[in-house]
Parts: sequence; structure tokens; C-alpha cells
Amino acid sequence: MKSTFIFFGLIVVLLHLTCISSIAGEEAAGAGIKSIPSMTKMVGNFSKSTGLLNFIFPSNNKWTDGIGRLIMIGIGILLLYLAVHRQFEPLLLVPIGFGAIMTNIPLAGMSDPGGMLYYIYDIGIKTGVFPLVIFMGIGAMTDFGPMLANPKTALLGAAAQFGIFTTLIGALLLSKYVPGINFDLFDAASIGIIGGADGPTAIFLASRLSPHLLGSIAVAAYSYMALVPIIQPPIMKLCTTPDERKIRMKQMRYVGKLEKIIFPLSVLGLCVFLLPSAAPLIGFFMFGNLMRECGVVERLSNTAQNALLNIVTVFLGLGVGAQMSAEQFLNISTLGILFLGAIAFSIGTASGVLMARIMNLFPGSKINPLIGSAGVSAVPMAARVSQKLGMDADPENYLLMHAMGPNVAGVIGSAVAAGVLLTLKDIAG
Amino acid sequence: MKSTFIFFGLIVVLLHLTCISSIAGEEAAGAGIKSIPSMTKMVGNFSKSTGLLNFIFPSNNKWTDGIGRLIMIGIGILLLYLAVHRQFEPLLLVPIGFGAIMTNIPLAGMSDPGGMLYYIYDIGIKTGVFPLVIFMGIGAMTDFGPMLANPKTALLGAAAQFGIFTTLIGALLLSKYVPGINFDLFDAASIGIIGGADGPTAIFLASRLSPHLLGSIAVAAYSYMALVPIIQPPIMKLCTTPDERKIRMKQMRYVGKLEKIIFPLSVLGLCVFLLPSAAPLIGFFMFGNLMRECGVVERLSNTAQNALLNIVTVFLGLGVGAQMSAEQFLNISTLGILFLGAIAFSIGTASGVLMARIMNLFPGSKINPLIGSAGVSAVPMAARVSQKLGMDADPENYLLMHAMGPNVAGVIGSAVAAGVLLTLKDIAG
Amino acid sequence: MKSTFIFFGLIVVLLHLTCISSIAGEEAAGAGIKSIPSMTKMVGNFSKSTGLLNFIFPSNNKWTDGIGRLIMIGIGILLLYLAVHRQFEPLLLVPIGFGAIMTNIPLAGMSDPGGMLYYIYDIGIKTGVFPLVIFMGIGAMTDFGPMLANPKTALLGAAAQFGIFTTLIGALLLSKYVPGINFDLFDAASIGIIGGADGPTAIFLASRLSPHLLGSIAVAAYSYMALVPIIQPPIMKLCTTPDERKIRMKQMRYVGKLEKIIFPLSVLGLCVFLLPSAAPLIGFFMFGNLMRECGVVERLSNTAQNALLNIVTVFLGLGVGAQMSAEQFLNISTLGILFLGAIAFSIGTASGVLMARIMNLFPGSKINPLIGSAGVSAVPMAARVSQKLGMDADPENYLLMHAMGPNVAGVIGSAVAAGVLLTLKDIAG
Amino acid sequence: MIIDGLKLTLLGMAVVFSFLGLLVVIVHLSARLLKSFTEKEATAYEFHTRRKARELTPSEDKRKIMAVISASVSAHRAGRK
Amino acid sequence: MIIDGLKLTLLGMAVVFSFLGLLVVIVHLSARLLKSFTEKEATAYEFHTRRKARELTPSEDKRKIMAVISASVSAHRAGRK
Amino acid sequence: MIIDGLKLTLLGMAVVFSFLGLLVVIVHLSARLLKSFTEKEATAYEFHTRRKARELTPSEDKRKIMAVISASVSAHRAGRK
Ligand code: NA
Ligand code: NA
Ligand code: NA
Repeated sequence: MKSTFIFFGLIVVLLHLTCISSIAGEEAAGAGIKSIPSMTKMVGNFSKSTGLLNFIFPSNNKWTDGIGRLIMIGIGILLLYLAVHRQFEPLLLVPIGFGAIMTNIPLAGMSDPGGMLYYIYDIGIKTGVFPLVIFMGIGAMTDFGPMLANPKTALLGAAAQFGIFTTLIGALLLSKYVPGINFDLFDAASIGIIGGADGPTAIFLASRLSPHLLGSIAVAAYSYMALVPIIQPPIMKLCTTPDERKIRMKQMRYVGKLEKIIFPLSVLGLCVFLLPSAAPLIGFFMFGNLMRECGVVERLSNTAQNALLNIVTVFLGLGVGAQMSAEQFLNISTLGILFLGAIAFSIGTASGVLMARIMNLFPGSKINPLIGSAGVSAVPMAARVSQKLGMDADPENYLLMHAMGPNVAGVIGSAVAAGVLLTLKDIAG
Repeated sequence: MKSTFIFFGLIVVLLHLTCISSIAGEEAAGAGIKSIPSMTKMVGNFSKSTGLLNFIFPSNNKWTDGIGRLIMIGIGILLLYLAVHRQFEPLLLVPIGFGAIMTNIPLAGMSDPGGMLYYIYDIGIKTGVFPLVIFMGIGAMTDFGPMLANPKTALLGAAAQFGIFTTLIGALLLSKYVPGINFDLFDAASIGIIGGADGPTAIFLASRLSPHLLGSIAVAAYSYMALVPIIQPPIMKLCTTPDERKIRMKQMRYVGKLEKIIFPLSVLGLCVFLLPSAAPLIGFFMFGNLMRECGVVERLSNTAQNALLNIVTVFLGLGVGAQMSAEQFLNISTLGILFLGAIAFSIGTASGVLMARIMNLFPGSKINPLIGSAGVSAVPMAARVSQKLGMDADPENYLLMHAMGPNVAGVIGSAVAAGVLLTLKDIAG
Repeated sequence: MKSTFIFFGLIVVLLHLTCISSIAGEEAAGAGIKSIPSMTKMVGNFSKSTGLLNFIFPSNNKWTDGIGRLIMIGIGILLLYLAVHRQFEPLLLVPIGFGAIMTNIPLAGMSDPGGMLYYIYDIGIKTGVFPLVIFMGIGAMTDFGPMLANPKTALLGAAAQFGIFTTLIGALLLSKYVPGINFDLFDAASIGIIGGADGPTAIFLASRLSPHLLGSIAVAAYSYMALVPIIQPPIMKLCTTPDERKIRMKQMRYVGKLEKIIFPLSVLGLCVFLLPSAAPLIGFFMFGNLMRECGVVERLSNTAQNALLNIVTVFLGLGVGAQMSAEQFLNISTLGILFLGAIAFSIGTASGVLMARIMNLFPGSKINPLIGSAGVSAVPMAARVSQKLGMDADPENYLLMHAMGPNVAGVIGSAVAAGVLLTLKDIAG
Repeated sequence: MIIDGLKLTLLGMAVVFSFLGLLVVIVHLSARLLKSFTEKEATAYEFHTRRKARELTPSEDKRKIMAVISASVSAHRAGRK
Repeated sequence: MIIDGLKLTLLGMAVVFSFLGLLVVIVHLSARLLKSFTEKEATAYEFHTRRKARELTPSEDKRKIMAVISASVSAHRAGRK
Repeated sequence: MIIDGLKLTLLGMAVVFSFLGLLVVIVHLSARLLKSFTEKEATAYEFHTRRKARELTPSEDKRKIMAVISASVSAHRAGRK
């Protein structure tokens, strides 16, 4: 350790000596364009290109390019901490956090045209390619069996989308009453989709309607998805009676292979006839699922859920993180988005639970309302929360598989809601 | 199930109520550009953006944009059925079929600029990148050992390319005598290559010479490759005597590693000196094979034949399917192409078999003419057909490995033929 | 074999017959633009499009487009030979060699706009994307444990970068005194980075500063990295006494997980404050390393070091090889670069070793100077050389893990040096 | 704007419920149509799992082997005495 | 046009046959040149496969063990009587 | 130009040494700060590896079994005599 300090000292001394000695050489180097100025000037120029000076004296005197970048780097580190230590959706938040750090390095210009993060964003996110490829991979990983065995639970996944639309209204309200927040209808729609609790859908919609909010929306979506075990339980308990929480659901029937193959095509068919604007999302989701279930393209399905999904996840995360520049992130809007996101998840959870209670008013086999909250998606976290609360109420009540039904239905529900919001451009005007 | 219907009814009622009640609100919303029109108008606008209405009343009144799309979706489903249930080349036909469905969803515009399928086609297929990467992967999967052990069987792979050129003539004949069919020389060449029974070669050539026929040519090529076990046997029996079918071939010699390493370089060398226009196809095919055989880049070879090949196969299939728009597919030309494709495979099969018989007229070890049909490529299906017919004639006659020689030679033969056809632009004054 | 020759003869005869017989048909085909000229003319045109004729009579009469291409193909084959038989960095030199062959095939135009190699270069290398993705993969493969256990060895990795800068001066000297060599400051910097003994860094810097030298620089870098076991030992022996070579180093301490997680962030932090210009290289390197060490994104880390790394390696190699056109490679500059590369490695090795000796002058635990040479990077080859020479001096002296410290520090050192050289544009007035 | 939000909510929730409601109907119908296939599969599946379960408990064989060995050990001991 | 097709056919088939014909010649030549390498490899390969085949049938060892165990069992039974 | 090269060399080596020198300092500091974590981990790691090592040498068990079998074999032989 000592030797280290001594060496380091020597170098500093050496550098200073050269500065002084090279003043004489100033003229010799002034000839060509590509020549280097005098040593003092060179060191001066170089020190201008260090990050330290640029944090304090940003080139354009905007605080967002100076200290703002430092704050954003701190937020990036916070995301990494949450991802690594608290295991908040690490697969996404590690790349997002690192991307946020890299995009805010002064002078590096990694998100400027020609920079690596620029290419990632430009090729993969602005075009919508990455979220769709991820959706394909998730489709290849999703087993719709539990939903097919008990289809009416899909309605819980519909009800939970109520959080999306109330949040949309909330965003408009904030926009009206809070000075400094100005969300237009597209922004409000993009913010609402946080309540879909589905990353790729949120990123796809935001990249289409409000690219400038992409960073905060993605961060809010993934953060709240990771917080589901904290957000949901109190709401679920509030909306249910102890007796309801003890309802046992009958064992699921066996679901045939053919049913599973027909299903993705049925969903796509509905999308074709009812809501073509949702076709990219639902199309790729169901394409992935068909590859999984058809049984004849196993190698494609494996690659879609592994190598391809992983590759695109890394780059999607970096590209989303790259949108977290100080200028776009450090403002009151982001706070509004974070606040609205929490609302969205809460209302979605409550809607799902209450829908289950309403459905129990009708004749037929009863549903444990705890599985209603799984309708927000956040696969498979929300289903696990249902399972946990079910066991808290009755240690022999296994709700996990029953909760997977609304859980996966919620993904379709969010994609449908995104489809409706994507038609805004056509509806308006 | 009952509750489902009741809910569904409730929603419909709700929707109607709102329509009526919101007429009063019409003026309030008319202010900004991004505001939403009255509820009735909104529902009207929205229903215009459903697929159902667009099938019946397409925006531009062309039938290919209305009912035509529905027919194409049906064809997509047919391809999926053939792929999944009949196992017709599922690795390609599942993505192609799904791509065909997605490209024909009205209003979704997935193949329009900015749509996912557009990007796939534009980046991967128009450029020729995907077929070449697939060829590299196939090269890394191909063992040329059987051909090296008995090189003269490569001539069978040459003879079978006769199907390509007779089909080319057939296309020109159709074009002359059938009204409504107008193939130019480039189209005819692209159609002929179906007879090469090699997917990437066909897609590469068609994307270069006749992009508008790409969809039908790719579908024809893969369909007939899957139909090889049905198309070939009658022709093979017709062209051989029972005695010939019983010819046993002597066991193959051991092929050394060095021979296998030298081989891809030899093929590339020939291509350099004789036919540079085939260099992309043969170059990437042989690059893949060299990675396989050289023994020092196993990890690259593995990735080329697995993760990379699978990723590109998914996107190639989607991109090819995306070319199957109603306008380009639903015409007499497609029927012509399907008809010519069947001719191509039949003549190729017959040529290969007859070539074997001709070669048996010369002194030297005899060839079982059943392996001649494997020269059309369609690896490894055609070789398996040879094996099966060989065992039908003599239950102890194992032709599989002998048939792999002309089989892989046929791939080179098709690439060479494609190279000749690619020089058309230079040859034609 | 006989039958082969006979067939081949028959075809030649057939071809000639047609030439003669088709003179009569000359007028019939002259109608449309897409028609084919007479048989004689066609064969003439076709033979003009063979590679053979183009080697001898290149279309623009430049020797680099004629015999020059043939020489470059020979060099490509030489690289393949070195890679396959001598196992010189085969993962890179197999694709580079093959790329060099393919880019020099006359008329194929694989590196011209629209060609496959053009796309690879344009998308992956000109943008700097491929080297950075590879750096991420290498980061995910690198264990910084040995460096963390004995951090002062990192200074050896700093000293070894002296080779980079002396080579830079050497390039400027050559440029001044050798007629025919004209390197500007950017070229000199790109050549110097060969001494970094790190492929992706060299390719990234050269693609930024001197794209026209990319081919020769990459080839020099990878060749000398493969030659490390031949270049380093004599220099290492020259710079050390037998007693020094016998120094045993104490066993390394255990390095905690948290230390390993903090480390990549520390390096990135230094980069942010001190040298933002190195951010792309160091950022992606450390991102890969963080994915490895953080323990919560194992699937991303695995993909980054396997499927993704392999895919990009194949294309990076092809793209680099594609820059080896005769015009750019066959000149005195390339010889100069190869000569300077050898100098760079030698000086880097010597600097590392001497630095270790200087450090031993200070109090503290002694370092075996043999591990100093590992500071040039060339992971893990250089560390193995240290190990081997250590065992030659004392058969029970295991230096491998101790040498991994300076070895991985050398990668960071080279990236830092590259960062300094990248600021040249800003430093120079 | 707020009124726009309310309208969107109505439209959106109606579409979401219609979509998933119709999906429930379709799933019910396809389950009914494919009942025979599914039942055949279910029987085969149960048979298969039961058989597998049996194979995974080769305790009998193990017990026999153990018995033999312990017997031989005691025989050996007996022999010593 | 049709005559163009015929011409193309001739040219194309000639090139295809020339290409694969020359390839046959080259493969023959390289096989002859590399004969010594190949033969060495072939011998090693055969030796290796034979050895492997032998290793895969360790029946002798197994038989011995079984013999020992059954012997001990019968010894045990004999002891009982 | 040559003088430019010399300047660059000085600047470059100074930056490289500063960077890696500071890194050494930071690594030292973080190692000191995280000492308690590392030591806990190291103890757990050593315990784990020792245990594993023990598990990987089940020679005792094997020896016992072998002893039993050989004993039973000799008993069998003894019985025969
Ligand atoms: Na959802
Ligand atoms: Na073929
Ligand atoms: Na280095």
C-alpha cells in the first residue's frame, strides 16, 4: 500500500515537471492541424475533458448537465442496489440502472448519435422491436393451462385493468391541478399503462405515445412490480372478509394439448376481429405461446425463452436506462408518475379482488377473492402473493395455480388495454 | 359460465347507456386537438378500427384489402395446420404461417414502414442477411463425410439441378401461353430455384431477383420439401428396375479430419475461380462447415448451429410470411408457381435417378439409382426416402449414408445454379 | 474416377457444340432488354464473370484488384492455417481469415454496399457495437479476484501500457524517416494500441481513429497475442535475475462477494470522474463484470459470455477480415504495422517486468517480476507464460493466479490508454 | 380533458371485458369441442404418471439387496464365532 | 424468351456439372495426397472404438461381483441349515 | 510530430498510472471497509469446502462395505472347506 502512494506521488511530480519544461516547445508543435498544443495547454484541455470538472462546470451551464447528471448516476446506483440487494426485478433493473449511469457520464455521449446507447435505443426501442421480442419470449414461457382449466377467472384479469384507466384520469387531474405537471392525453395513457404491471407492454406503449417519459414509466413499472409483495397484501385484506379468504377452490381439470394449441390462435383471432391495434403485442405474445405448445418447434421455443430473451433483455434494459437523462427525469413529472404508479397498482389490485366478490354473488363454484389481485399480472409475483395470503388464512389452502389463471389473463388484459390506448390517435380527431 | 354471459351483457348495456348519456358532453370535448369526440362518435371511430368492419368494408375498397386478407389468414392457418399436425417442415412453416396471419391483420400495419414485420423484412431478408446466416448454420450442421468417401455421387447432385432449369423454361412457357401470368426472366429464374429444394438458397435468390414473388416461392419450396416423401417414391420407382433397386453399395471408407478441413476451402476455391456470383451462398455455407470441421472453434460452431440458427430461423420465417399479402399472393401467378414447383421437384428427382443409371453404364463400382433422387437436396428428407425405398426392395440394404453424398452435393449444386442465375443481370446485355 | 473425367469431357464438348449452333439464333434474342444475347456472346459474358479472368485482367487494370486479391486470399489461407494448425487465437483468426478470403473474391462484391460483409462492417464495426458487446462478454468472463486480493499488482498492468505509447512514437518516427509510410497522429495512436494486447480495445479504437488500418491492426494484435509464448520468454529472462525468478509469493487471501460487486462500480466511478472518453469500453466491460458478480442475473451473464459473445465474435471476425482488401493491406504501411506491433509487445513486456523490479525496491512483500509481463493483458496467455517461466526457475512456484492480477489490470490499463487516445480530437486544438 | 379520461375508461374497460369475456366463451366452446381428445390424453397422462411414480420407488429391490448383504454379514459373524 | 431459357439451361447445367465435376477431381486428389494422414487417423479411430466397446461391456467385473454376492448368500443359507 | 508523441506518452502514462493507482487505493479502502463481511464469508466458505472435501472422500464408508463383502466372501470360502 505504501509503495502505491509513493508511485502515485512520483507520477504527479513527473507530470508537473513536464508542464513546466514544455513551455519552450510550444511553437514547435503549432504547425499542423493534428499537432498537439503545448504541455500546459494539453493538460488544461485534458482536464476539461475529465468528468469531475464537467459535473461542476457543465459546458452549457445547465444544471441538468452538471450536478443533475451526478444525481442521476446516484439514482442508477440506487436501482442497482434495489436490484442486487433487494432483488427487485434484477433481470431488468440491473441493466436499467447501469444504462442510467452510463447515459449520464458527462462528455462520453453514449446516448448521443453515434454512441452505443443511442444505437440500442434507436434500433431496438424506438422501433418497438425489443419489447415485442421479449413478449414473444414471455409467450414461450407462459403456461395458459390454469386459465384454460377455469376460464372465468380470466374476468379477474379484465377487472384489474381498471387501475390503468383510473390512473389515466389521475394523470389528467394532476396535470390540471398541479403546476409544473403538463401531461397530454398520450402521456396520461402511457402513465396509466404502469397499472398493467407488465414491462414490455408499458415500454412498447410509452415508446409509441410518449418516448420522453419512457425512462420514468419503465422504472416505475418494474419497481412497483417488484414491490407487489408489499403493496398488495394490505389492500387484499381490506377488500376481503376472513371467511372469503378461506374459500377453497376445487382441483383443476386436466387441460389437453389441442386446447393449448388452439388457445393462442383464438386470442389472435379475437384480436384480429376486435382490436387490430393490439396485434403487435398480442401477435408476438401468442406466437411465442404457439411455439411453446405446438410441440414441433421445441428448439425455436427454447431459444426464444433463453438466448434470445436474455440478449434482448440486456439491451432493452440498457436502452431504457439510457432514457433516464437528468433533463428528462429530474422534474416534478417523474414524481407524479411514481405517485400515479402506486395508485395504479393499488386500484388494479382492489378491482381484481372486488370483481371476484361480485362474481361470487352469481351462482356457480365460488372463487377465493385473494386470486383476484393476481389479475394485475406482475407474473408470477402477484400469484405468489395470493398463495401466501391464502395460506395465512388457511394453511392447507393452495391458491398458486388458481391465481395463475387471472395472472396470465392480466397480461392479455393489459395488452388489450394498450391496444385501446394505441387507437387514441385514430379516435381523437 | 352463466356469470360470464351476465357480465358480458352488463357491459354491453353499460356501453349503450354511456353513448346516450354523453351526447350532452359533445361540446365540452371539442376544444383541443388531442381531445376526444363525443361518446357516440368515439364508439363509431373505434368500431371503424375493428378488424371485422375492415374485412367487409376495406378502406380503399380493394377486395385484396378486405376479404382477401381473410383468405390469407386462412392460408396462414392452413400452413400452421400442415406444420403442426402433418409436421411439414415445422421449423419454417410455423413462423411463416404466423407471419402470414400477422401481415394480413387489417389496420395493424405490421408490414408497413414502422411495423415489426417491416423491420424484419427490411433488415434481414431484403439485404440477404438472414438466408446467409442460416446457410452458415446449415454448413456447421452438415457432415460432408459421405460425399468425400464416394465423391462421384456428387454428380448425382449436379444432375438433379436439371429440375431448376426446366422449371425456368416452364415458367417462361406459362408466361407465354397462360393469360394473366407474366413472369419475366428474373421471375422465371426465382421460380426455377424451387427445384433446388433448398430454402435459404431459394429465399436468397428470390429476394435478389423477384422480391414480389418471395412469399409464394418460399412457401412452395418448403411445402414441396415437406412433401418429398410423397412426391419422390412413384417417380423413383418409374425410373428404376427392381433389380437396380436391389444394388448394394460397398461400405464407405473412413474420411480423415484433414480431408474434411480441406474440403470447404476447395469448394470456396472453385467458387472463387469459376463462379464468384455464388460466393455469398457458398462462402457462408463453407464458412459454417469449416467452423465445424476445423475443431478449434467448437463454441462458435455450436452457437452457429443452435442459438444463432434458431433466432434467425424465427425471424426469417416471420419475414417470409410477411410477404404473403393478399395482393401479392392471391393471383394466378401463385397457382402457376405452385404448379411449377411440383414439376421442378419431379424433374429433379427423375434427373438424379437417371443420372445414376447413366453412370452405371460406365465401368466402376455400381450405384443404386435410388440414391440419385437425394440429389435434389431437401436434406435429410430425400436421403431418408432413398433409404426407405432401398429397404422396400431389399430389407438389408442400407442406403442412408450413401444417399447423404448426393444429398449434400445437391445443396452445393443448387447454390451453384443460383450463382449462375445471379449472373443474369451481367449476362443479359 | 474414370467416369468423372468422361462426364466432364462430354459437358465441355456439349458446351462448344451449342456455341457454334447458336450463332443463327443471335437475332431472335436481341429484342427485349431482359433477353439473353447469342450463345457465344453469353459464354463470353459469362467467362468474363469468372474469377479466373478477373485475377489476370481486373476490370480497372489495378494490380490490387487483380493479382493483389489472389495474394490476399493467400494471406487469408495463411491466417486459417495459423488458427487451425498452430491454434493462434482461433476464435478470432478463423473468422478473420475467412472474411479476408471472401472480401477479396473478385466480382462478388461482398464488401460493397449491399453485400453481406458490408452490412456486418457497417452495422457492427463502424458503429463500435461489436467490440463493446464482446467487451461486455469478456467482462462477464473475467474474475477480478486475484487483482482484488493483491491490488498493488495492478500497477504492473499500468506499466505494461508503456508499450502502447512508445509504439505510437515509433509509428511517428517510421512515418518521418521511411518513405512510403505516412501515419498521422490518429494512425499512430491506433497502431500503438496493438501494444494493449487486447483485441476489442484495438478494434474499437482503430474503428474510431483509423478505419483504413483496421484490418492490419486487428490482424497484428491477434497474431502477436497468439505469439505471446514466443515473444515474451526471452525478454522476461533478459530483464530478471535467476534469483528474482525464484521469488515465491504468499497465498492469496479470500476475496468477498461484496468486494467483487463494488469493484466494477468503483472502476466505472473512476472512469466517470477521470476519463469519460473511456466510458464506452470501461462501461461495457464493467457492466459484464457486474452481471457476473452480482449473482442475481445469472441467466443474462451466461448468455453474455456464451451465445451473445459467440455470435458477435463470428461477425466481428468476418467484419475485420472484410477490411483486408488488397488495396488497404498490400502496402509498406502494413509491414510497418507488423514491425511496430512486435516492438509494442516487447516493450510492454519489459516495462511490466521492470516495474515489478522497481516495486521490489520499496518495502513490503516482494513480487516475482515474472508476473510483470502479464500486465500486457493477452488474457490468459500471458499469465500462463509467467506461470511456465516461474516453474522453470522453481518447479514448486505457482504464479498463475498471481499473474492473473496484472493480467486483468492490463485490460483496464489498455482501455484507459485507449480513452486517452480517444481524447486526441479534443486535445488537438 | 378529465371527461376524455372518463370516456376512455368506459371504452377501454368495455373493450377489455368484451375481449376477455369473449375469450372465456371461446375457451369454453373449444374445451367442449375437444372434450374427447382431452379425455383420451388425460387417461394416458394419468396412467403414465402412476407408472412413473411406481418406478421411482424401487424400494423393494433395494430392501432385498440390503437384506441379502446384512444376511451375508451376519453369516460371516456367525462363521467367526 | 423460351430460347433464352434453353440457353440458360445449357449454360447452367454446364456450369453445375463443371463445378461438381471439378470438385470430384479435387476431392480425389486431396484424398490421395492426404492418404497417409487419413490412414493413421483411421487406425487410431478403430483402436479407440474397439477399446470403448470393450469398456462398455464390463460384464466380467459385474459377473464376478454377482458371483461373490450369490456365493455369500448361499453361504449364509448353508450356515442356517 | 515526434514531440507530440512524447507529450502524449507522458500524458497517457500519467493517466494510466493515476487511474490504476487510484484504483489500488479504492480497492484497499473497500477491502478494509468490507472486512467484516468478507471474513464472515470466508469462514462460511472454508467450512463449506472442508465439508464438501469430506463428502467427496467417503473412503471410510467404502472401506467398511468392502470389508464386509470380503469378509462374507472369506466366510463363504471358509464354509466351503
Ligand atoms: Na396486466
Ligand atoms: Na439442391
Ligand atoms: Na493491455
